[in-house]
Amino acid sequence: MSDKPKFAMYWAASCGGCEISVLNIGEKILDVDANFDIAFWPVAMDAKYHDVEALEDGAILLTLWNGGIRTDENEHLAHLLRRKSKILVAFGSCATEGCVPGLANLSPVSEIFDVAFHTVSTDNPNNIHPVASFEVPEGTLTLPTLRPVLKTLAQVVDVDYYMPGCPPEPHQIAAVIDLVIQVLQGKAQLPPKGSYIGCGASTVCDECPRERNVKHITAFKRIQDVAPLDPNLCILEQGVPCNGPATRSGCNSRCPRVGAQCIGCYGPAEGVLDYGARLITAFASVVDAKEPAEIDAILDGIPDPTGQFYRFNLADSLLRASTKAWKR
Amino acid sequence: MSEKFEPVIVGFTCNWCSYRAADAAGTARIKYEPNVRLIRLMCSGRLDPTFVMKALAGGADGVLITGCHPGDCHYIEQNYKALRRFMLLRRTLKGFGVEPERIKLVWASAAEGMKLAHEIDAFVDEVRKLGPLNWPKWENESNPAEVLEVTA
Amino acid sequence: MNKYIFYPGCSMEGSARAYYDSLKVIEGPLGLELEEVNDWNCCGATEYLSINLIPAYSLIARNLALAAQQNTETKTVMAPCSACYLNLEKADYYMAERPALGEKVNEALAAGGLHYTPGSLEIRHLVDVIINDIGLETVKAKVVRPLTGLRIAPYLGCMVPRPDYQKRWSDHEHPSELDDLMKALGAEVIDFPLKTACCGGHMTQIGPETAYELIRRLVSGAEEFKADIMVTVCPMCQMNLDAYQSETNRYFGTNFHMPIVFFTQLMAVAFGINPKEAGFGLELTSAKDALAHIGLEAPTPAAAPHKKAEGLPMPKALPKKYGGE
Amino acid sequence: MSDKPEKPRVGVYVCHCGSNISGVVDVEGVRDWAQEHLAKDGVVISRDYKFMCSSLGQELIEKDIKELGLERVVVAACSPHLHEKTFRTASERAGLNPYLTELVSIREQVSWVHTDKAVATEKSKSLVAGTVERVVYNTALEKLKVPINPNTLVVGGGIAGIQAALEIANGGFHVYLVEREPSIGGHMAQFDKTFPTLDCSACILTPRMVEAGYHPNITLLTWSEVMSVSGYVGNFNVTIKKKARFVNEELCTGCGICVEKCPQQVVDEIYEAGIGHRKVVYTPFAQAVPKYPVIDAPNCTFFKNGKCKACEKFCPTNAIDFAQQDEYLNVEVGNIILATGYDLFDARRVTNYGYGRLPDVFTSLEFERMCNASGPTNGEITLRDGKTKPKTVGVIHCVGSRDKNFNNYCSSICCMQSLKFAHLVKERTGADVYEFYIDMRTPMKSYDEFYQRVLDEGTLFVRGKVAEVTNAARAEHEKGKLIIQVEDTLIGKQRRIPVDMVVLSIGMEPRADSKQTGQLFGISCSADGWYLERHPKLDPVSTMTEGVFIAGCASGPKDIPASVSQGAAAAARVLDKILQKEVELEPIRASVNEAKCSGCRICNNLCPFNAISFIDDLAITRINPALCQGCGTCVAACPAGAINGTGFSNEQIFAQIDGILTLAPARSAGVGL
Repeated sequence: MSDKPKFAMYWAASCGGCEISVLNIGEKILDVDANFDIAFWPVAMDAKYHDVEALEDGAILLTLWNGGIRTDENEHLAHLLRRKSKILVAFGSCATEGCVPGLANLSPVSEIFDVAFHTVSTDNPNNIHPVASFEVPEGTLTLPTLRPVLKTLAQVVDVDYYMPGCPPEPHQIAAVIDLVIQVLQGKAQLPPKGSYIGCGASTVCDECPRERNVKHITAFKRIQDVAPLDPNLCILEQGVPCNGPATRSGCNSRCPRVGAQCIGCYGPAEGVLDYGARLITAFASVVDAKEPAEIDAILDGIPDPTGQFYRFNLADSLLRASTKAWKR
Repeated sequence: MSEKFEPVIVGFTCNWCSYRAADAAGTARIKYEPNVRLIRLMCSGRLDPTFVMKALAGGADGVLITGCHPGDCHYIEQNYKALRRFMLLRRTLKGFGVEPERIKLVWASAAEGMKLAHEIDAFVDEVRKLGPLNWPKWENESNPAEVLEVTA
Repeated sequence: MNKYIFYPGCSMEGSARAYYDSLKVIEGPLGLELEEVNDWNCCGATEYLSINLIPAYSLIARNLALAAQQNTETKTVMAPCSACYLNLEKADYYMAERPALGEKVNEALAAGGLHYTPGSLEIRHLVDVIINDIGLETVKAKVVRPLTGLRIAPYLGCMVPRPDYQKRWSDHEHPSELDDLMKALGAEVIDFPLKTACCGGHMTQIGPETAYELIRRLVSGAEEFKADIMVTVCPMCQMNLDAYQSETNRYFGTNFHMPIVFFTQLMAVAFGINPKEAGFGLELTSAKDALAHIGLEAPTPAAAPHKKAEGLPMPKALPKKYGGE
Repeated sequence: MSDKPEKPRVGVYVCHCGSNISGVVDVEGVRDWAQEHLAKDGVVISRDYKFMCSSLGQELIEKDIKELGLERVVVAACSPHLHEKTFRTASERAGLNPYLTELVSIREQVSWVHTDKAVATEKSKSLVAGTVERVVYNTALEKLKVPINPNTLVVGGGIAGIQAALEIANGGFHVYLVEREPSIGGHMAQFDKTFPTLDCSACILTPRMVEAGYHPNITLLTWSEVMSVSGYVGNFNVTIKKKARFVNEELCTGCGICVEKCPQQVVDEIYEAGIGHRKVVYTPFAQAVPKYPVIDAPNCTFFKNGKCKACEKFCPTNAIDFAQQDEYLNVEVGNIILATGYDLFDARRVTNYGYGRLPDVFTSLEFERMCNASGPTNGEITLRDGKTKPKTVGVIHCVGSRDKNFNNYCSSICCMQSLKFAHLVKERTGADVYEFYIDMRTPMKSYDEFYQRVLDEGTLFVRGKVAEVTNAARAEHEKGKLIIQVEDTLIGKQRRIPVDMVVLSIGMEPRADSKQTGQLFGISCSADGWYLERHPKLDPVSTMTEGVFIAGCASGPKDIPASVSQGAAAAARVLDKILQKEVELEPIRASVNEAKCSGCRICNNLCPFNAISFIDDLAITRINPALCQGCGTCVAACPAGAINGTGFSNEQIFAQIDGILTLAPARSAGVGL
C-alpha cells in the first residue's frame, strides 16, 4: 500500500455528471493520481463496499460525495464514508441542495413508482412492480428502498465542505484539488469547516458581462418568445426570469454569458436561509404594476413558480417537500 | 388533541397603520380570537417571503400579513411591493401543497380596530376549517428512518 | 332601428286610446320597431299587488316569461304606461331579491308551461327609451312644426321616478327628462314643482275627497304657473286629472279648465301630424283653445323682446347625465 | 445558520398594569415560565411588578442592570407606541444602550382582547419567548443627528395659516406662506360678522393679514401652489409654482385703476360665492394682501382674441405685463404646516330643498356675502331679484351634515352661524325669522348666551328636519311664497310654513383635492377625507410623518378660536424642533454589504426617498443613511441577501419567529403516515 493519502468518490442520488466533470479537469487528473491513492471510486474502478469497511476510520483523506440521499443504501454509504473519511465534501448541487432529483420531493413515492413503471416512460408489458425483497431458489434478493423524501448529504451526516454547481466548473474543481495538494505539502491552510469552496462570495450578476439598469418588468416571457434576445442587455430586464441575482457566483456567469437565463444551479448566496424566497421577493419587487389584476397578468408569465424558484434548491429549502410527499 | 382544532397563526403587521389598528382594538376592548401572534415590522414592505416559509415550517398553520391601505403607506408606496410579493408567494406555495387560503393579506388603517378584529376572526375560522398544517420538524429528528416510515 | 319587445297594457286600447294612436304615428319618425308580447295579460295596475302578492306577481311574471322566450334580437321590454313599467320592474326585482317568492311564482307559471329567471330582461319606460336610446337630437331633427308659444306643465307622475330600482332617472323628486323632451319640441316648459306629486291613483274609487284635493293641487299649480296644457306619461294620471276635473270643480266650487294630454300627442303634432290623427279630441277637458295657441296655420306669434337680465345671477345647474340643455 | 453568539444576560419584567393585564394573564406564571424555560436563551432574572412604567418599576430595571450586569431587557406590558421610550430611557440611565431593550405588548394584544385566561397566558409566554430570542440579536445603536433647517413652509393663508406664520416669524425664524388664491384671508375674509361677539370679520382679520403681509420673516407666495415635496424632517426640499399674475409686483402701487377701467365682468365663483361679480383683472376684496391684482387669463379679452388691453393703457406705472410666465421656486425648509382649510357642501345635491331651482333659496356663504357691506348688495338683505326685502326668512340647519345620505359628522359651526343670521335679519329687516334645527349646538364660551339673546329677539325655533322647500302652494296664503314642509317634533305635528327667503346652513367638507395633497406631503386622510392626526386627543396638530403638522379645518370642522389656537400650537411644535438645532432620527437604517452585492440593481427603484444609489464604476449599490427612513423594503427585496437593516434585521425576525412558535401546541409531530 503506497504512503500516498487515500481519495474516494461516491455517486448517490444524482446523474453522475459531477463524476464526469472531474475528468474534465484534463491533465490535472494526473496530479490527482500523483498525489492520491484512489481507494474507492465505483464508476472508475472496481472497489467493493467491504473494501471500504475494511479500512480503519479516517483512513480516506478526501471524499468527494455527489448525489442526494434517496435510498437506505445511500444513507448506509453516507454514514460509512463519513466514518472512513477525514474530509467529506458535498460535491455538486445534488449533495449540497438536492438539485433536480430533489424535485421528486413534490410527489409521493407511490406516484414516483407509478409514473416510472406504469406509464409511457417504461415499456412494462407484464406490468411488473418492484418489491423490496423477492424469494428465488438461490435465496432472497433485496433492492434498496426509497425514503419518502430526498435529503441532502448534510441533512444525514456531518459535512466538512460544500462545492456547489451542477456540475461544479472544471476550473473550480482543479482549484480545489490544487488547494488540497498545497495543504498536503504544508503550503496552505484548510478553510474553516462548513464553508463553501470552489465558488464566489457574491451572485452571478457580479460576473455577468451584460449591462444592467433599473428594472421595470411589465411581462415575464419564455426566452424563445424574446426573439432576438439583445446580447448585451441583462436578460431579466428583457422579461426573461433569470435567477442570476440570487444564485451564488463562481461559474463565471456561464449561461447568461451565452444568452441563456441562469436557472440557479450554484444555489443561494452566502448566509441565505431560503433560495426560492429570495427570487419571489426580488421578482415581485420589480414587477411594474399596482392593480391586483395587472399584477396577476404579469405573474402569469411564470406558469410554474415552484419549479422556477426551487429547481435546484427544493430539498435544502425551509419547506423541503410538498405536503403530497409526506402528508397522508 | 382538544376536540376543537385551535390553529396557531403568525401575524406580521406594519408599525404605522395595522399595528395601531391592533392597539385601537385593544383600547376599545374588542374581543377577537387569540390564535394570532403578531410580529411588528416597520412596514409591510419589510415582509420577506422567507419569514412566511419559516413560520409555516416552524409549526404555524397560517400566516396573516397586514399593512396600510394602498396610498396610505407611511413610506408612500411600499405596501404595493408587499401586495406583489404576497401574490407571487401564494402561487409558489401552491406548488408545496400549501392551500393559498392559509396566507392572508389585510389592509387596515389606524382607525380600523374593529375591522382588523373581524378579519382575524374570519381568518382563524378559515384556517380552522383547513385543519392543522403540521409541517415536519425536519432538523430535530433524531434518526430520519424512524420519523419517515419506509415505503415501497 | 331601435327594436323592443312592446308591452302595451290594457289602458292603451281603452281609456288611453290617444296615447296608443299618437305612439303609432310617431313610431316611424323615431325609428321605433315594437314587437308586441304575444298573448300578454293585464299587469294588475296599482291594486292587485296590495291585495295578494303571489298571484299578483305571477300575473305580472307571466308577461315576463312570455317576453323572455320571444325570440326577438332584443332583451329589452318597453312599457309606455307607468303602472305597467313599475309592476314589470318590481316583479323582476323582487323575484331576484326574495328567492322564495321567485320559486313560488315559477311554480305558478309552470302550470302554464312557463318559467322566468329574474334578471334575464331589461325593463324600461317609453320616455327613458326616447331620451337615452333615440336621443333628443334625433327628436329635434324630426320636429317640423315647433310648438313655440305653447306653455306646458310636464307631469311625470310618481311611479316612474320612484323607487327607480335600476337608478335610471336624473332625480327622484325633480327629474328633468320630460321637461327636456318637451323643450326639444320647441315648447316653453314651466318649472312645475309638483311634477312627481301623486294624482290620487285609485283613490278616485275608494276615497274620492282625497283624490279631489290631490287633483285640485295639481291643476291649480299648473294654472298658477300659467301653463296652457299639462302633459303626462301615465294613463292613470291622465284619466284622473282629465275625467275627474269637472268633479273636482263641483266639489270645491272652482272652475279649472286645464287640459291634460299624452306627451306623444304633442310629439306627433310637432312632427307635422294633424291633431286628429294624434288623438286630440278624445280628451274630456278639451285641449282646443290650448292648441289655438299654436293653431295649425296660425302664424307663430312675434318673439317676446329679450329682457335685460338683472337681479342676482342663479347658480349653474348640475351637469345632466344625458346631455339635455 | 451561524449558531447563536454566546448568550448575553437578559432580564425579563412582566407588568400587572394594575389589573389590566393580571386580570386575564397569569403574570406570575409567565414570570416563572420565563425564568425556567428561557434560561437557555440567556434569561438570568425574571420579575413581575404592579406598574412597570412607574418610577419604582423603572428603578427595578436600572438596579438589575447595574447589579446583575444585564445586557438585554425585555418588558412585557403595554404597546411599544406608549412606553417603549420610557423603558429605553430607563435602561440608558443605567448605562445600557437603549436599543437593547424591547417591549412586548401583552395588554393591547392579549389581556384586553382575549377572555380565556389559560390561552391568554400561553400566548403571553410565546410572545415573551419570541422577543427574548429576538433581543439576543439586538445591537447597540446611536440616534442619527441631522441638522434642522430653520425655515418653515406654511401651506394655506387662512386664519390658521396666518396665525402659525406670525408665531414662527415673531420667534425670529423665516416662513414661506403659500396661498392658492390671489390674497391671503381664507374663508374668514368672506364673512360679514363673526359669532358670538358680532365682531366685523374684516376688522379683526385685516390687521393680522397686514402684519403677515409686511413681516420681514415671512415670504408671502400668493397665487401659488406646492408642486412637489421631497426629503424628510429637518431637510424638506419643496418646489412651488408661482402662477403668472400678469402684473409686475415691483411697479404696481395697488391703486386699482386697472380694475376700474377693465370692461369685462364675470361672476365671482370663489370670493363672492357665485352671487356677485368681479372684473377680469381683480383683487378679491378691498383689504386684499398683497394688494397686487391678478389677470384671470381664460376670461380676459386680450388673451382670448388679442384685443382690449384697457388695463395696460390706464396703468400709471405700466405694471401690466401680458408676457409674464409661471415661475418655479425651490425652497429648503425644516418643517411644514398644512392649514389648507375646507370646502363647503354643495347644496344642489339636496334637490328637495330646491337650491339652484328656486331663486330665493340661498346658501350660508351667499347670505354672508349679502350681509357684507362690500358685498354685491352693499349689506342689504334682499331676495334673488336684488331689490325686495324679505318679510319672513327661514334658516335651515344641518344641510349635508348629520345625514347618512351625505356626511355623517356634525360640522360644528352651522348652529352658531344660523343664530348669527337670525340676529342680522332681525337687526336689518325686522323680518320674522324661523330656525329649523335638530339639536341646538352652542357649546363654547358665551355661545349659549348668544342663543338666549336671539331667542329673546323673537326668532321662532322649530325643532325638526325640514322635509321639503317648495313653491307649490296649496292654499291662497301660500301663493308666491316658499313653503317649508317640516315635522315640528316638539308639538308632534306636520307644519307648512310659508316664507319669502330660505337660507341653507351648509356643512363643511374636506377640500376636493385633500387626498392628492395628503399624498404630496406624505400624510394620510381619514375615511371622510380629513387629514389624520397622529393622535386625535393628545396630538391633534402633528401627523404620522415627522416634521409635517396640520392646523385648522384641514383636520376637521372647527370654529375660528379653535383654528387660531391650532395654528399657534403647530407653530409651537415647529419652534421646539427648530430650537433643538438638530433632529434625532431613529437609528433604524438599511445598509449594503458591498462584498456580497453583485450590482444586480433589483433594489435601485424601490426607495421613494431616493436613499438607494448605484455606483457605476464599482458596479455596486450604496444606501445614504441620512435619507433612509428604515422601512426595510430593500432589505426584504435583495436577492443576494446583501442588504440588512438595524432594529429589524433578518436574524432578529428569524429568532422571533422561532421563539413565538416554541409553544405551538404539541400536536402529533411530523408525518401522519
